[in-house]
Formats: sequence, structure tokens, C-alpha cells
Amino acid sequence: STTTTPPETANAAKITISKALDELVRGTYGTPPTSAPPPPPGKKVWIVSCGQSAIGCQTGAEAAKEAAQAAGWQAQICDGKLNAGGAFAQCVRQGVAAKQDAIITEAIDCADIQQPLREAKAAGVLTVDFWGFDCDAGEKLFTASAVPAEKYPTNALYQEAIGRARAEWITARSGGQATVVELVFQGTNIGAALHRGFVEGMAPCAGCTVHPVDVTLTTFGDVRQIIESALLRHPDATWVSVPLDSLVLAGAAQAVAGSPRRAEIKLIGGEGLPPNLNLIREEQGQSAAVGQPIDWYGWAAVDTLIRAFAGQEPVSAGLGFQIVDSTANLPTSGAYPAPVDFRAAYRKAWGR
Amino acid sequence: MSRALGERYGLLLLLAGVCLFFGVLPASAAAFPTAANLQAVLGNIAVVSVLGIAAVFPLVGGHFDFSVAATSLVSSITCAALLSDHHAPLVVGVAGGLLAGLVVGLVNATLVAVLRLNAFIVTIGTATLLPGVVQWYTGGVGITRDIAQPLRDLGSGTWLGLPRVIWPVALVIAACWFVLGQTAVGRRLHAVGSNPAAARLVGIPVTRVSFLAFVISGGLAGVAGILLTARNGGGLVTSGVDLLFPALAAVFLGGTAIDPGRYNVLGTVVGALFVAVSVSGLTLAGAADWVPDVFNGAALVVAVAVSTLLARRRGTP
Amino acid sequence: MSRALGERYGLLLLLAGVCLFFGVLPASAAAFPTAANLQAVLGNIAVVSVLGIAAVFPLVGGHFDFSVAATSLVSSITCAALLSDHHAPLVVGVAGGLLAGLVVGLVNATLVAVLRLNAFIVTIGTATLLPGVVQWYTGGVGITRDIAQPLRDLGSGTWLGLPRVIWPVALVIAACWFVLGQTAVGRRLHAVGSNPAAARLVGIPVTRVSFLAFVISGGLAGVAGILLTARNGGGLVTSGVDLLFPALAAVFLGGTAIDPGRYNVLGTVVGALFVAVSVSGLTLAGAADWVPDVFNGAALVVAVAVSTLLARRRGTP
Amino acid sequence: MTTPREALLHVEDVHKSYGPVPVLKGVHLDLYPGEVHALAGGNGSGKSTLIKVLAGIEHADAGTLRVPGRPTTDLAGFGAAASSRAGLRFVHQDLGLVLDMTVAENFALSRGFPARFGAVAWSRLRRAVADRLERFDLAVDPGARVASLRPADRTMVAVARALADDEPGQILVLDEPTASLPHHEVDILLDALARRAAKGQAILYVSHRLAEVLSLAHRVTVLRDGTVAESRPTADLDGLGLAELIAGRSVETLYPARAVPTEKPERPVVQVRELCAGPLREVSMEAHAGEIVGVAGLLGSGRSTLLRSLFGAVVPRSGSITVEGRPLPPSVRAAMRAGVALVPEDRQREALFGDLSVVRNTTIATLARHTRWSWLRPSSERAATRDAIDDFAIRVPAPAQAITRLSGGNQQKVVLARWLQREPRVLLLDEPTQGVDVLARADIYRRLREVAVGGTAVVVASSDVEELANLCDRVVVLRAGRVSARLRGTEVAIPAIVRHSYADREAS
Ligand SMILES: Nc1ncnc2c1ncn2[C@@H]1O[C@H](COP(=O)(O)OP(=O)(O)OP(=O)(O)O)[C@@H](O)[C@H]1O
Ligand SMILES: Nc1ncnc2c1ncn2[C@@H]1O[C@H](COP(=O)(O)OP(=O)(O)OP(=O)(O)O)[C@@H](O)[C@H]1O
Ligand SMILES: O[C@@H]1[C@@H](O)[C@H](O)OC[C@H]1O
Ligand SMILES: [Mg+2]
Ligand SMILES: [Mg+2]
Repeated sequence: STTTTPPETANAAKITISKALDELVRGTYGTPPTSAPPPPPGKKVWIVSCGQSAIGCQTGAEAAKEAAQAAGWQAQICDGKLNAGGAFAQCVRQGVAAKQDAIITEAIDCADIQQPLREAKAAGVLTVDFWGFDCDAGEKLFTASAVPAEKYPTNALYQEAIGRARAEWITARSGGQATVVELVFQGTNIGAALHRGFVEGMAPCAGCTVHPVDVTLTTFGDVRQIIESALLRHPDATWVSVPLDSLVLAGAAQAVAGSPRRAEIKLIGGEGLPPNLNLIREEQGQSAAVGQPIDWYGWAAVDTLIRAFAGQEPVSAGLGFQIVDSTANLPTSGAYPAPVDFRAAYRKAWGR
Repeated sequence: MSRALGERYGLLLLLAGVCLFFGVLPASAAAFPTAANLQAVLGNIAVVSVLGIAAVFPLVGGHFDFSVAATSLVSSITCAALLSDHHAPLVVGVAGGLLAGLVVGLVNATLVAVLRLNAFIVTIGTATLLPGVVQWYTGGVGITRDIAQPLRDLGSGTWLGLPRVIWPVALVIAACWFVLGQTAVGRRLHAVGSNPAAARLVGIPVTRVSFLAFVISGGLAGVAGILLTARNGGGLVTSGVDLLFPALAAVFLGGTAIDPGRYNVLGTVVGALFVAVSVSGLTLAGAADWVPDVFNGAALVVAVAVSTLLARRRGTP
Repeated sequence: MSRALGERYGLLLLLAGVCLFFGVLPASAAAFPTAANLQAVLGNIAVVSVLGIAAVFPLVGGHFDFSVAATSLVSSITCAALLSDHHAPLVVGVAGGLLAGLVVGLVNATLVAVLRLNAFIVTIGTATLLPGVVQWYTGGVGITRDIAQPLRDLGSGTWLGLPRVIWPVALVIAACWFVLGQTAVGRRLHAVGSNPAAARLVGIPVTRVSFLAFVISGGLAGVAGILLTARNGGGLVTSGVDLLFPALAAVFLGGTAIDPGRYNVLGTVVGALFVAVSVSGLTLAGAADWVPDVFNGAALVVAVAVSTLLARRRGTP
Repeated sequence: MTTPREALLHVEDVHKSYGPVPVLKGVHLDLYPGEVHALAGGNGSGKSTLIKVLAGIEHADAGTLRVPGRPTTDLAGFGAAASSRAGLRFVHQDLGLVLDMTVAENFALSRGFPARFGAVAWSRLRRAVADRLERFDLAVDPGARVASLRPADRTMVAVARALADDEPGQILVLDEPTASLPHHEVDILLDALARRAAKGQAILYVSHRLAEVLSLAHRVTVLRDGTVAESRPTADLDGLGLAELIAGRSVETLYPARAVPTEKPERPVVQVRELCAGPLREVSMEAHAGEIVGVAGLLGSGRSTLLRSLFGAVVPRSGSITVEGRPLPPSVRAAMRAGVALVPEDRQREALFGDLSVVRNTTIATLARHTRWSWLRPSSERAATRDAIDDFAIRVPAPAQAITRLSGGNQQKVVLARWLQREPRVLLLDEPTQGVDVLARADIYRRLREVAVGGTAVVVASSDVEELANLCDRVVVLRAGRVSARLRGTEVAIPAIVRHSYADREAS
């Protein structure tokens, strides 16, 4: 606090900051839809997980499967293996080959599966995306995409808001004085959206400096090195923003935990996955996360599909997020739970 | 004799067995034995088998090649970039992708055949370097815009009931089978791989033959890259390693069949098919996501064990 | 003589040059030559060098081993699972991790040394299979809870100004250097790798020696796995490939130094250091993210070219 | 003949099969102290296999072994350590040296590494080995890598290693140790062996050189098709008699009749002028159609370099080579096009494609003639191989099997057949009968003569002086890279060849 700010402005700022913090902790949740067309019986649904070895992907895919079964359908997961060897495309094609009625893809960019999506369309298989991105140019290739919330009609806007929340948490917790290392996940739509939001969220903070460093799919395994080097280059940086929890686990947390400045560095990560919450609980290099109900997102995808079968447009799922840190929203064990019983709500809406 | 047949066609028999199994298994019986699934499986082996064959050429000549997958990546991106960033006509894009593969092949060939550097190390070097180049050019972002429709159709369409992409692949297979197994050039490559010093003393231009093997390998990786672009509807940015291991697995599985104990073209195709059919069957049957890996790994070990032990009992080379 | 020295210590000299360069380069001069960076670099080579050394043993014995990285993964998960899921005491966790590595080593050893199957294929098989096993056990979820604090401190803490993890690694390096270079067993392994037929003729128990090499390799991969758990603060689920290539790169770079033309322990460590220092320097200097890959790939090719050409001029093979 | 002494080694009823093929069928053998015992037999008769069984490298299917003071051992479970304990020491056919390790290390690999605190005591090892080498008159640095030694030195290193300790009761087994040794070194070796035997050691000695066997050995055991055909003293045997024992039938002569000296054609087929290459200094020689020219000389005198130069495999520093009057560029392919063929010295390393079949090894130098429309025709390849097998009486289980499954002599015949199929104008052979049994050798000699008569110029480089003396029409003797003599007609005889090889040995 080497501040020259007059006391009354400082006070006002403090109030704004604590208000912002309150909002982040409270969250932005809405409610799931209360009505829906009845799920048509006997449908077979193919769920392409972004990668069963990634816990976030797994959570969403399992939830979608659970929801589809709740709708009275047969459902099966195909492992997208983080697209190793082109597994996304293979999974979609496999679903078409398996004569499924619909394919739900999770956290997959349309660009990676354009061809198979066209093939699915030609074969009359419906396709629904959640947590992913439709192709923006020209034709929309998915039959429908889950709508996260009224406030965030697309996944892009939802992710931007999450990126913004990360910036707001750092601003709030640092009292508007932060030097931040921001890890930017280049080359992916989700990384771009989170980064846009973060930049936007940081803009009002006059006392903050951000040093962005890049990571890509190919340098995913080098995250530790990347963060370590960034912390060495910027010895005054005490805040680290990481867009996704998988990147935290891949080495960002270890870089912080292994730093000689470990005690003063705070890292905020992604979605609030169980292993990351453990890191927060045990103070092992991560201090906070932006808790997101990925399982809810999976249910929303099935809700979207039910409406697609009925020829209806998707409706808002009511998704939101909350800050999770050692002082707030941290369950004693397990994953981050949404503060809404969305399962019951959906069952009721679907009449199941 | 029957043992020799068992050895030659063991993998093929196993493949038939796997097909039968998933064809009658209740969980997969509905979807597995369908034309659509056959199309999916064949479509999926296209890239892997061409990549595997690309690795077979240097292997037969006695050199390992780690770089085929990375090369195909470069070629795929080159093709996509020409079409998308430079709005080149389709032929130019395809030629560019092929050329990119050939250039990498030429570099490897020069380093290994002419300068006689250890192929292992050189190709691990190129396999490390090339994804960096792709990263540099693309900034990590795949190129999927404006890919010419005929190329996309090649990746997705069918012809005579089979995926369109399988036809050029069949051509590649036939040509490579012919060159490697039925011509003097192929025989000479085998001789060089077996004993380069002796090869020189029967008048085989060892450097030239090894050089050729790497250039062909690069060219085939280039073809694989183009097919990759067709299948993906663009050039995707990956590490390349995720394609290398399946391709090598096909080659090694294939080394236990058709011409057992020797890396060979048809064996590689059977190997790729075996993996693809098994994975498809397991997926359709709803096996847990860890099963395919374990199955493939075990299949590799079992295949090499059976064929080695059979060969040892018979005393074939 | 000076040429021979140039060959032996070329990579070391190059390493010194790289250090100097980044030490004075304005962009990196502030952060590169600091104790904190030294700690980071040393911490980062711990796992890679032990894994590299794990690959050196079979290589010296004439066999390739693709499975070291996957083995270390299994061992890391075993260690973490014992500590976390089963609340075992630290020693048990560590012993379990080591044991897991040894078991994989034993399996490889049996397949390759006893049944005399192609090591290449067998270890690609195990490298494919093991991640599936990990996936099965973990369901894809890394194990990071309740990892004993001393183990975490081993991964993150320092001792005498160096990362704590580097001390056991130094021990491993010294022991392996001793065994491979200075003991009868090590020399016999070299003989087996260089000429198995001759080794058999002079009464070396070839099977037993190769067996041992794979078991040692498994054990070392086990150690690497434990260090991985320490460094990661738990057992992470990855494909293992991301560890394999850097480890092999270190081995191959190292094969051009200290005992040129032969895979060796100290060379491997220098190779790992070279890569780590270069990457650290490049990153600190703010190089684009594709630069390290390109640099490493090129370094590998240049190193093997220089050392091969030097050796050829001197007339040693 | 009965001996009252107890046998140092008594081997009985040894059986061994590779897969379905029996190789040893009830072999027995007795070795007595002070005895040099020769083991003779055709290629593939099982000599090396018996020796490998004795060394514990291959396991017999059945059989027993007894040495004094120890219980009878079952050979089925007989390992290398047990063999060593029984006092058996070996020089194997392919020497058992690791080329890229040092001489000292190679000693230690079989004899054990001296250790200090678990570490190899390098200086102690080096001293002990230097000492040993000195006793064998070997000017070899213990720290030198074996790869850098000449073939003869390698053999001597292997011998010195096997003989390294002279405890009594030891049995020394040598499998064709002289195959790649020149005259002088053969003498040193045979001398050393005779002295050892005189001290009471027993020596089992395998050689295809009948003269050697007869002069050195007291007894000979002849194997034929894996059984003992005969075991008797050598005293009442001559070369022909021994050859008949090995063949199992009557043998008239080992060497074909020489060519009737005819009018030389005007121009030689090959002409070498003032050639300098490798160790060669201004070598001039020629070979005419129809004659067999021998190239003699000591180790390192340049015989192989001369042949390799003629084959375009060595780039000469100066001088000229012409074939049929046309200059020969230094390229193997050009030489082959000019009708030159070379059967190289080191079969394993320079001639055989170990993991290719017999067929493919046979046709590799004539692929063009089996090709039609770019296709290699397997039937044509098989036919050519069948012809070669019949023609040379090659013993081969199946032509599709790997060449490495053949015995050494049969491998050599395949290599020879490979080149003869090209109907060369000039046939160069470097140590053509190395490791080849007496009958096969006779076959090969007969074939070489036929080829010569058919109008080919044949050039044979050999360390076997007897072979040169009996086979060649003319002999060119090299000494230290220079031609020291050109022998023709009756001059072609062992004493002259030896004399010109050695003369001024000190001076050079
Ligand atoms: N590893 C093996 N597998 C199968 N057959 C073998 C093997 N080694 C040798 N043989 C066969 O066993 C027989 C005896 O071989 P061996 O080497 O003992 O003959 P040899 O008497 O030493 O002949 P040579 O004089 O040519 O050295 C041969 O027919 C050979 O082909
Ligand atoms: N380019 C060269 N310059 C000088 N010396 C050479 C060269 N090439 C080979 N030599 C030497 O020539 C000798 C070998 O000559 P070569 O092989 O022709 O002799 P050889 O009579 O066939 O003897 P060997 O019994 O070894 O086969 C070796 O001592 C080798 O070191
Ligand atoms: O050195 C060899 C390399 O050149 C080849 O490509 O693969 C096997 C290696 O041992
Ligand atoms: Mg023999
Ligand atoms: Mg010679």
C-alpha cells in the first residue's frame, strides 16, 4: 500500500471491492427451466467426452449420461481423449456409425469436428454441444447448443464472465494493488474467451499490472516451467491467474508450491474440480477457483436435446458460478456443489 | 506347413475372430456388423496405415523413423494453410502438402543416408522440431476455414459403399506392397537393412537406397497429412505423438503377420485394421474407457510372442 | 587429442556457452543467473534424468525401452494411491511406488530377456497398456489428497541451497555411473549389448544380464515415479509420452558426450541439463513458445552431427 | 589302441537337435593328458555344436561328461560355469570377442574382472593382460579396442585369453583357430599348443586343414552327420586317408589338375600397373583368361587391398587398373558391369545377409535377370537357387530358411554361387575356403578350375600356402605391399611361396 490515494476515495474503493467480493461469493445463479416437452421414448444418445482422463470432462460427460438415462434413453460415452490421434472426430463418426439418434459433444470446438458434424447431419443424427463452441463462420453445424443462462446466452459469454470473475477476485483480494501473471491458453476458443473476460475484468484496476504468458496444447506439459520462469522474470508478481483447473494440475500449482516466494503467491484456477479443491484445502499452490457446476451443464445439454427432438429452441439453463476459496464455498470434501438442486428441477420439468 | 500358415495369417485369423465376437456380442451386435460401422472403421485406418507404411520403408532399410507423425502434421498444416490462408487451388494445396512431406524426407535422408548420422537421434530431433515450426506458423490455432469442398468430401464421402478416402489409401498400399516386396529396389532395401557392408559389395548403392527410403517415407507422411486434412476438414495442431504410437503399433503388429519377422506393408494394414476393429467393437459394446488401451497393448505383446515362438520352432528367418 | 576432448566435452562446453549467453543477454540477465533459477532448473531435470538413466540400462544392453515413462506414471500413481486412498505411512507409499516399477521391469525382463521377444514391440505394448491400467484405477482422476508432507517437501523444498529432490537424484546418478562403468556387471552388460553372441560364447549369462538391465530400468522408473509424485504433490494422470520424449532426448544428446557414441549415465545428465537450461533461458528471455521445441530438436541433430563427424575424422567408429 | 591313463575328459552319448533336426546323434569322445586330439568332419557335421555343448552354451538333449575327481555330469543341464569349473577352456570358431571393447576387457569378460571395493581394478587388469600378451609375443596394447586389431591379432588375442592360466588338468578346446591366420602365426600357435601338450595338457582341436591336423594331432575323431565315424591315431593316416574318413567314401584327389600351359592370349583380362592403395606400393600384375592366379603374402601384406581395388571397392592413390583394356573406375558397380566379381574375405560381415533366406542371398547380385516388367519373379529366383544347390551340393534344409542356419562351408558355397551366376570375366576370391571342409574345398577347387577353363580369369588370395601351391597356375607374392616374387610353373610350390613371403622380414 504505497498509496497516494486520498482516504475517502480509498474508503469508497474498499467498499466497492468488498461488495464485489460479496457478489463473487454469492454467485450469479438462476434456475433451470420449469417446463419442457416430454422426452420422446427409446432414443439412443452418444456422448463424446472431451477426455475421460480429464476429470472436468469426465464429470460433464457422466452427468450428461445420467441425465439422458433420467430422460429414459440409452446413453453411451465415447472417450475423446483430449483429441489424441483425432479422437474427437473418430468418436463422432463412431456415433453416426452406431446409428444413434443424437450425439452430444462436450467442450469440443466445432472446428475440430466440422467434417464429422456434416456427416452426422447428412445421416439425420441430431448434434448438441455444451461447454464447447459452434463454428462462427457461415453455417452453424450443431443442431443446437446448450444455453448457459439468460445473462450468458452462449458459452463464449459464459466463459468471458468467468474470466472476468477471476480478475475481480484478484482485484478485490489484493485491494486493487496486484502484479499478476496471467496464463493465457492460446489456440482454443475457451482460452480466448476466458482471456477476453480477464482483460476486461482487470481494466478498471489502476493499481494492477498483468504479465500474460502463453500456453498451448503442445506446451501443455511445460506449464510448470512456464509459470516458474514467469515468476522469476517478475519477482514482484504475487498473483497467478490460470484459466483451467487442468492447467493448475499440470504444473502451475507445483510451480507456486516450489517457489521460494511460495508464502506470498496466490493462484486462482479454473472450475473447482475435486483435486483442485484439495489443493486449496491443503494450501498446495492454489488459493481459489471459480466454481462451476459442470454436471448441471451436462443436464442442460440433455434438456436442449429434448427440445431439439421436439423442434424447439434451447432455453436458459440458469447456470452461474461462485468464487471458491479457503474462506468461502469450500466444501469439506469432494467437488464444488451448485447451490441449486438442478437434477430434481429437470426431472420435474421433463415429467420423469 | 500349417504352422507356417498359422504364423502368416494368425493376426488375420484373430481379426476375423474379433469381428465375429463383436458381431454376435449382444451389446455390440446391432451396430457392429453394419455398413456404417465398416465405413467408420475403414475411414479411421486411412491415416494410420499410410503413416505406418511411411515408417516401414526406413525400418526395412535398417533405420528407425520417429518423425513420420510430425511430418504428416506439417504436411496437413501446409495443405490447409495454402487452401485457407493463401486461397490456393486444390491441386496446389495437395501438391504443397506432399512437397512438405518430401522436404522433411529429404532432410532426414541427407542427415541419415548421406551424413550417416544415427537415424534414431536425427528423427527424434526432427520430431521435436517440427511441431515447433507448426506452432510458430499457426500460433497454435488450427486452420479449418475455406478448405476446398472436394477435399472435405474425400474425408467424409463414400464411393461404391466405402469411405472415399480408402480408395487412394488402397492405391498407396498396393503401390508400396509392390515396390517393397516385388521389385528389385525393394529387395535391395531389404539387403541394405540386413547388412549394409555386404550390400555395398554386391553393387547396391547403399547411400542412394537409404536416401530413397527416407524420401519415400517423407512423401508417404505427406500423403497421410493430406488425408488428415481431408478427414479433419482442415489442419489441426497437435503434438503428432498421438499419431505416432498407433502407427508404430500397426507396423509392429504387422511385423508379426503376412511376412512374419519382417516389417511389411500388408501386415501393417492388417495391424491397423486389427486395432481399429477392436477399438470400434469395444466402444460399441460400451467397454470402459481404459479397456481399448489395455487391449491394444496386450494384443501387441501377445502377437509378437506368438509369432516369435512359432517362428522359432519352425526356423524361418 | 584435443579433438577427442572436443568430442567428449563438446556438449558440456556448449552448455557453458548457453549459460554464459543467457547470463549476459539483457532480456534474461536479471533472472537467469540467480539461485532461484538454478533451483528451478535442477528441480526440473530430476525426473527427466532419472527416467533417462532408466532407459540407458536396456539401451546399453542392446534393447530399446519405450515403457520407462509409462512405468513411472504407474509408480507415481501407486505411491499416491497408497498414501491417499489407503492412508499408508510414507515408507510404504515409497516402497509401493518402487515395487510397482520393479514389477513392470520384471514383466519386460521376462518378455524380452527370457522369451527373447523384440524389445521395441514389447515395450511399445507395455507403454500402451499401462496408461490404460492407470485410467482404470484412477478413473482418470489424479490423486493429490493427503500426500505426506515430507514427500511434498522433497518435491518443493530446498536443502543446502539446492532443491531437495536433487540429492536423491545425485545418489542415483552416482550409483548408476558406478554400476555401468566401473563394475563387472556393467561391463558385461556392455558386452551383451555390443555382441550378444560373443558374450554368450565367453560364458556371460546373457539372459540374466539382460533381465537385470530391465529390472534395474523398472526400478529406476519407479524412483522417477516417486519423484514425480513428490514434484507434483500427487499422482497425476497423463499419457506418459510427454515425459518419454524429453527423457530419450536427454539420453541421445548424452550419447554424444562424455563417452561419445555410447549411451552413458553422465552424458544423459548433461543432456537433460542442456535442455533444461536452454528452455529456461529461452523462456526467461521471452522467446515465443515454439522456440524451445525448435531449439531442442535442432540441438539434438547438431549434437549428433558434430560428435559423429568428429569421431569419424579421428577414426573411431 | 588302449591307454592305461585315466581320460582327462570322457564324453558319452551326446544327443542334440535344433528343432526337429538332429545334429549330434550319440557322440562320444575321450581326451587324455598330453594329447592333441583333432576333431574333424565335414561342414555341418556337428563339430561346433559339440564344442558349444561342452562349453555349456548349448544344452544337449542327452549325454554325460566326466572329468577326473568329479562325478559324472549330465550334459543336459551343463552350463558355462560348470564347464569352466571342469577345467575346459575355449577358443570358439567366431572367437567370442566384443569388438568395441578393449583387449583387457575382453580378457576379463571370460576370466573375471579383478575388483577392489566392488569396482573393477583397471590398472591391475591391464597389467595382468599386458603380461599375458607379452608371453604370446603379441605387440598389442591391452587398452586398444579389439575393433582396431587385424583379424590375425584378434585370433591370437582369443587364444591368449583361453590359455591365460596354465593350471594342470586343463583342457583347451580350439574351433578352427587357424582359419584366418597366416602361415607365420599358425606356426607360433601350433608351437604353443605342442608345448602345452608336452606339459600334460589335453587339447581338442578342430581344423579343416588336413596337413595341420596330421602334423599336430596325436589322435583324430571324425564326425560324420552327427555321429563318430572313426577315432584313431594319426600316425597311420595321410591326407587322402583322412579325407576319405571325413567323406565316408573314396577320394581320388583334393586338387584338380592344373591347366595345360597354352599360348597366352595377347592381352590379359585384368592388368594392374603401379598400383598404390592402402598398404600397396607400385604393384603390377595381370591375369589372363583361363588361368588361376594366386596372391600370397603375410598378414597385412596387402592381398585383400589388391582384390578390393580390382573390385572398385578401394580408391587407389595412384596407378591404373584395366579390365579388357578399359580403365576401371573405383566403383563396385562399374567393376561389376565390367564383369568383375569378388568373394570377400569376411563372410559374416561382408557377404551374408543374415536375416534373408538362402534364395535371396543367392540371387541378390543377379536381380535384373529375375525381373520382368519390374516384377521379381519368385519362381525364377527359386529355380536359380535350386540350380545352385544342385550344382554345388549345398546342404540346405529348405531354401526359404535363413542363410544363418547353414554351416559355414555351405554359406561359402552360396556366396560363390551368387557370383558365378553372373558368369564373371574376372573372379576374385579372398580366402575362399576359409572354414570350408575338405570335400567342399575340393568341390570349390574343381569349380574354380572349370570356371577358369571356361575363360574366366580367377584370382585367389589366400593365407593357406598349400592351397595356393596346389591350385594356382601362377602366384604373385606380396611383401609389405610390394610384389616380392612372381612364381610360375614348377616355381609354384610351398617353399618358394613361404620364402618370398618372409624374405627380409626383419628388414621390412
Ligand atoms: N542355431 C541353430 N539352429 C538350427 N540349426 C543349427 C544351429 N546351429 C547349427 N545348426 C545346424 O547344425 C548342424 C551342425 O552345425 P555345426 O556348426 O556344429 O557344424 P560344424 O561341424 O561345426 O561345421 P563347420 O565345419 O562348417 O563349422 C548344421 O547342419 C547346422 O546347420
Ligand atoms: N588406406 C590405407 N592406408 C594405409 N594402410 C592401410 C590402408 N588400408 C588398409 N591399410 C592397412 O593394410 C593392412 C591390411 O591390408 P590387407 O587387408 O590388404 O592385407 P592382407 O594381406 O589381406 O592381410 P589380412 O591377413 O589382414 O587380410 C592393414 O594393416 C591395414 O591397417
Ligand atoms: O543406430 C541405429 C540407427 O541408425 C537405426 O536407425 O536404428 C537402430 C539404431 O541402433
Ligand atoms: Mg564349426
Ligand atoms: Mg586379407
